[in-house]
Amino acid sequence: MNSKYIETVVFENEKVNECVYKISIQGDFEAKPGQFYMLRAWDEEPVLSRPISINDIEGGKISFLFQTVGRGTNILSKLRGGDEIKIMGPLGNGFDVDKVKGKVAMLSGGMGIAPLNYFYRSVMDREIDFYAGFRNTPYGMELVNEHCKSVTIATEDGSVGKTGYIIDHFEPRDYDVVFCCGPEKMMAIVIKKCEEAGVPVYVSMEKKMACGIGACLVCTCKTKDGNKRSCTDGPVFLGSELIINDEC
Amino acid sequence: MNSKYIETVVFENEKVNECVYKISIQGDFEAKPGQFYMLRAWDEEPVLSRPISINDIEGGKISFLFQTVGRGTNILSKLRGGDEIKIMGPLGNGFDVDKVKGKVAMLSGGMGIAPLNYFYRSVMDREIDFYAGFRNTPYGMELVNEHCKSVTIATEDGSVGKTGYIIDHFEPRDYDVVFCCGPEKMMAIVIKKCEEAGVPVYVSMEKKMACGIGACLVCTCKTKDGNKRSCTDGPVFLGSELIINDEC
Amino acid sequence: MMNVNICSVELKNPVIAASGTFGFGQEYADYFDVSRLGGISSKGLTFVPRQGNDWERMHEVKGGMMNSVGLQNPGVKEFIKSELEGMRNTGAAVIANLGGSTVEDYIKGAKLLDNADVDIIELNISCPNVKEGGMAFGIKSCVANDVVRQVRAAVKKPLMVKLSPNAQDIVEMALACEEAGADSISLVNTFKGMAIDIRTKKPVFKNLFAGVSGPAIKPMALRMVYEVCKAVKVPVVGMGGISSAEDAIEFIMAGAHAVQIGTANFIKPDICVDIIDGIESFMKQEGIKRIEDMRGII
Amino acid sequence: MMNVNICSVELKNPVIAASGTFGFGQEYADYFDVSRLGGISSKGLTFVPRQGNDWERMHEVKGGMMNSVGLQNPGVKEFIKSELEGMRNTGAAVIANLGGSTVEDYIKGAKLLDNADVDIIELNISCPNVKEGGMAFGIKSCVANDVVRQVRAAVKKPLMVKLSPNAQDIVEMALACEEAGADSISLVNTFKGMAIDIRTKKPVFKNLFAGVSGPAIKPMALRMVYEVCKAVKVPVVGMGGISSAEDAIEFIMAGAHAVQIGTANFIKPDICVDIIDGIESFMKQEGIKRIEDMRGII
Ligand SMILES: Cc1cc2nc3c(=O)[nH]c(=O)nc-3n(C[C@H](O)[C@H](O)[C@H](O)COP(=O)(O)OP(=O)(O)OC[C@H]3O[C@@H](n4cnc5c(N)ncnc54)[C@H](O)[C@@H]3O)c2cc1C
Ligand SMILES: Cc1cc2nc3c(=O)[nH]c(=O)nc-3n(C[C@H](O)[C@H](O)[C@H](O)COP(=O)(O)OP(=O)(O)OC[C@H]3O[C@@H](n4cnc5c(N)ncnc54)[C@H](O)[C@@H]3O)c2cc1C
Ligand SMILES: Cc1cc2nc3c(=O)[nH]c(=O)nc-3n(C[C@H](O)[C@H](O)[C@H](O)COP(=O)(O)O)c2cc1C
Ligand SMILES: Cc1cc2nc3c(=O)[nH]c(=O)nc-3n(C[C@H](O)[C@H](O)[C@H](O)COP(=O)(O)O)c2cc1C
Ligand code: FES
Ligand code: FES
Repeated sequence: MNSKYIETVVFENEKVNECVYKISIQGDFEAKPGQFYMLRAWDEEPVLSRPISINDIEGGKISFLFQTVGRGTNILSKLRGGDEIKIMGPLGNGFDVDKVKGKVAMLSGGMGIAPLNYFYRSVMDREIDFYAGFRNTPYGMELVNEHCKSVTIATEDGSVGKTGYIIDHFEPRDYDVVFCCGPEKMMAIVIKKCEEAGVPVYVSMEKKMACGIGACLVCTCKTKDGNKRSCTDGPVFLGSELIINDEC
Repeated sequence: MNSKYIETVVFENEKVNECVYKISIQGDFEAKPGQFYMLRAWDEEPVLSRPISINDIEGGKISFLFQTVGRGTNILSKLRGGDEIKIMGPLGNGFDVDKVKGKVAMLSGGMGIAPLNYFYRSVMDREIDFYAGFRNTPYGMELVNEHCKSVTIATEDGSVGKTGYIIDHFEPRDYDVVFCCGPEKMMAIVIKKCEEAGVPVYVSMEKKMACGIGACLVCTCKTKDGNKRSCTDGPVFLGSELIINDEC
Repeated sequence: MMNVNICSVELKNPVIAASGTFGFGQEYADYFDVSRLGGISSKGLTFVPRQGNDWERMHEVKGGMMNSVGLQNPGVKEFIKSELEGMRNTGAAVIANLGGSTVEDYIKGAKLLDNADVDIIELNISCPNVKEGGMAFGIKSCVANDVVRQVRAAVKKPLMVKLSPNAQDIVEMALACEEAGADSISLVNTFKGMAIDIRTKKPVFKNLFAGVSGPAIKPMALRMVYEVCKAVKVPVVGMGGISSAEDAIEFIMAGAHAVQIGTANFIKPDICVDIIDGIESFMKQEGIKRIEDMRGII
Repeated sequence: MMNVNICSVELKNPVIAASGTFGFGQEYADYFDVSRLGGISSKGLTFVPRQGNDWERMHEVKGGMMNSVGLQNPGVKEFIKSELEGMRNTGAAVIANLGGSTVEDYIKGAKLLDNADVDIIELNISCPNVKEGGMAFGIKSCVANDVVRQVRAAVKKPLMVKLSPNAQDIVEMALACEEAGADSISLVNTFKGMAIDIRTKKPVFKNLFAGVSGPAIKPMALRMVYEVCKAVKVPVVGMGGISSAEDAIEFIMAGAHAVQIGTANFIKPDICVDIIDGIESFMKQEGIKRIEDMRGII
């Protein structure tokens, strides 16, 4: 059996900034943009693995860009080259590259840049307007900055690019399709804006996960078609299908 | 407050053999031989710290010689220089160097060499017969081998020194006092032999511990004077005071 | 050597994937050969389809997790129509886990399952995440006795009754279910727990309480399984925090005929195989010929 | 800002070292300034001195530990003679934890403590590690009601009754103790658990069962504390797996007047100070002025 569960070692763990790290692992990986892996670098505690999006697959390596939040990501941040890591994936539906047609916007908020980087790489040949918001110093923008003709950056403290939230500098009306990944609140606003403008928007949801493969039903999102599993039916959903409220 | 709980870093972790490691930590340590520390190199899991004897204090460093047994010692074995470690001690009564008088025997079984090495260093000027038993290849014997005139080694497989258990090559009658550290079964036999020969023997007990400082009463040994705490009243007990049976 | 017999159903080994953690048996097929399993217990079914609970459904805790899925499921009919064949094709014994809010629902669901190609009906009288029901049956033994008796009368298939660790008296509960006609007892379901988000100053779960599972509950689960095994004559299936072959062997030595593995599937997707292989190699090392030779040995 | 009042005893903060994990208060003095504590609950005392249990007394489990110390203690008289002064000198409120095998023993012990310099008597009706007693009082609420009533009648000091999580119905139990005259309820004691040594094929503990404590039990303990706080009017002291300020705050938000810290003392000897400081800084961040402003806030 060609298992999607791999026990391997870290190639490199790069500290990107105070609380952002980029872990890379060597191997012959193939996946769709927007898919994720369950990462684990511990035996029993914490009990669950951590879902992290594919940040890039390139040059015989897969990389994950992540931010230290709690127990799991703190352990991940301390890994060094050669340390053991277990990864399970690729998981989830991912972004549909065929939908990247016409006038396209990609929108990231904070760590939302992680999956959009790999998505961007997969459709780099097309024309895309990239919008990225950060609290302060941007990160993970190398590829986009180098290749994308239209990049808008906003920082909450105004230290780089425009000041404030990136969504305040974004107008969906100009686009045929929008792809977005960021904090839930941001995505809720983007969905609303796009709905009003009649523009389809695909968002990547971040729900807590246990199995990551559709077996436990803890990661559901409310949709107009009933509860759907973020880990298998998602994490990418068409915004207009989601029922967004404080419960999703 | 000059706390006996120290959060520090590993200086070096040396692999002695397949499953024995020697961790050293820099600092200005002072302790009696036979005392121990509670070691911890993890946050929450496992919940308890691990009692490990002082193997040596020398050259501005304390060292611990330990064997991988389960969850805790496996984590300890993976530490590298610079990794965080928390140590609490020195704890316990330790061996009484003033009792090292006349004809003296020290007896170690397996990992029992750990505390006896530091004990030996503290009384190296006196005449001591050293007996050490191992399953196969001996370890931790550098200091003793270098300085001790009378060293008897036995290995279960006969690969080094005499063949069989070290206790089969030990006769208490010849001594004024005996000090012993090894597996419980070995110590039970040594205590019995010494009793029969009328020779006082001090043994270092290994009981499971939680607090390590006398507060929780999980580590008691049965003695003729009631239950005693190994962590504070011990770990060193006079053999004749212990009530040895399958319950202790 | 590894085979066991529970309510006249032969399992090739005593390791069963637990309800709610293994979907309908297909999801793990990318990770291991699911036919290795002794059995699979389906996601909890109800007669009427359920969307499950809103709001937060999961919260990780030390040594485990809390869930409040609330029996999201397509309903027994849809299960039989769309999921059962796939589950059957795994090659593992098929256990249909059945929840309910009313005795009538239990009976209606059980009757449908009785005519379907399932090996065992596992009556879940213990789900703590459904306000109106399930749990209500799992606390007091007289209530349990009644529902088990009625379902028993309605079906012919082997009936396994799954107990809640929140029962007032687990032994009394097991005896009441046995007396009512259960062919087997499985335990434990999740422990009723709570978590508070101190920043929002609100409970994490909309239902306030949620079910705790995983290694954290093992010592309590093992104790309950032991006590129940001592008390009842029917075969007992033990679970609660099992995450290694050693854990599984403890449950068997406590008297269990088989074990179920729940939360541990999230630790490692093929952990059930590790557990099966681990039990087998332990038996070889110790010269134990059959599972029953170590069952209840302590 | 941090002070709380429990049965008219003023604690400088809501953090109490739990019985059985903190000796008689002196042992930790090498590690931190013990006077920082709101209170200390003594090792469980009995009227007659006890040697405690033989054989294995401790077994580590995931997220916690099991103990079967069995109330080893010098007896109430010797405690008053040799330990009380030292405990008093710590500067923390002195809580004498009292166990017993018979109602008579409870009464005799309580009377001695009533005349001694202790602030609160904590009646432990919940120790799972003494075969003949303690636990017997902690399961059924009618039995508990009786012993609490009799001890209440015999003493004037504030009486805190410590409940077992193994009670058949924790809320009914708390109400029964309150009705019998308890000035305060503390909970939970350890959960009844079991472990088996698969190599020797024997239970790890001579008594078969032992008490589970530590982070693993927190979600269940918090749930019980919440339920009891909702039900009773007397102040509740919550415990069970607390190992951080966040945990402690959850218990306070669930309605507890104070918390006790047990197993976590073994994680880090001065963890109580971290918890006290952590609660204080949380309150500053959130603009909460007094402990009671967040008590039961959810
Ligand atoms: C499909 C998907 C892709 C993701 N991709 C990335 C990424 O590329 N980079 C990145 O930094 N983060 C990503 N996240 C979020 C990341 O999973 C969490 O930050 C991480 O799980 C936090 O774990 P922790 O142990 O550090 O925090 P803790 O708070 O200790 O975690 C406790 C529990 O909550 C869960 N949890 C906490 N925050 C989140 C969250 N935001 N989303 C989902 N579960 C959460 C944890 O997995 C764990 O089960 C992704 C999440 C999902 C669902
Ligand atoms: C005073 C004292 C001094 C010791 N000195 C040394 C030493 O110098 N070198 C060395 O290798 N070992 C020493 N030991 C034994 C060492 O503490 C155990 O090997 C270690 O705790 C095993 O932990 P684990 O997590 O690897 O094993 P696990 O089996 O996972 O441990 C589970 C629990 O049992 C306890 N435990 C397991 N074995 C023992 C044991 N033999 N003694 C006490 N508790 C145990 C652990 O501390 C833990 O609480 C000493 C023990 C004591 C009491
Ligand atoms: C996410 C999740 C969903 C569950 N759903 C069900 C269910 O539908 N029916 C049921 O009987 N038990 C359900 N359970 C309980 C498990 O089957 C099992 O009894 C419990 O988790 C204890 O075992 P464990 O510690 O191995 O997980 C669920 C458990 C989890 C973690
Ligand atoms: C080693 C040990 C000994 C204990 N002894 C007593 C005791 O004598 N009396 C008592 O009321 N509780 C006793 N307890 C229970 C604790 O006070 C506390 O109720 C329980 O451990 C749960 O809290 P925790 O998870 O913070 O440890 C003991 C606990 C431990 C771990
Ligand atoms: S995480 Fe289990 S179904 Fe999505
Ligand atoms: S380990 Fe706590 S008293 Fe010895």
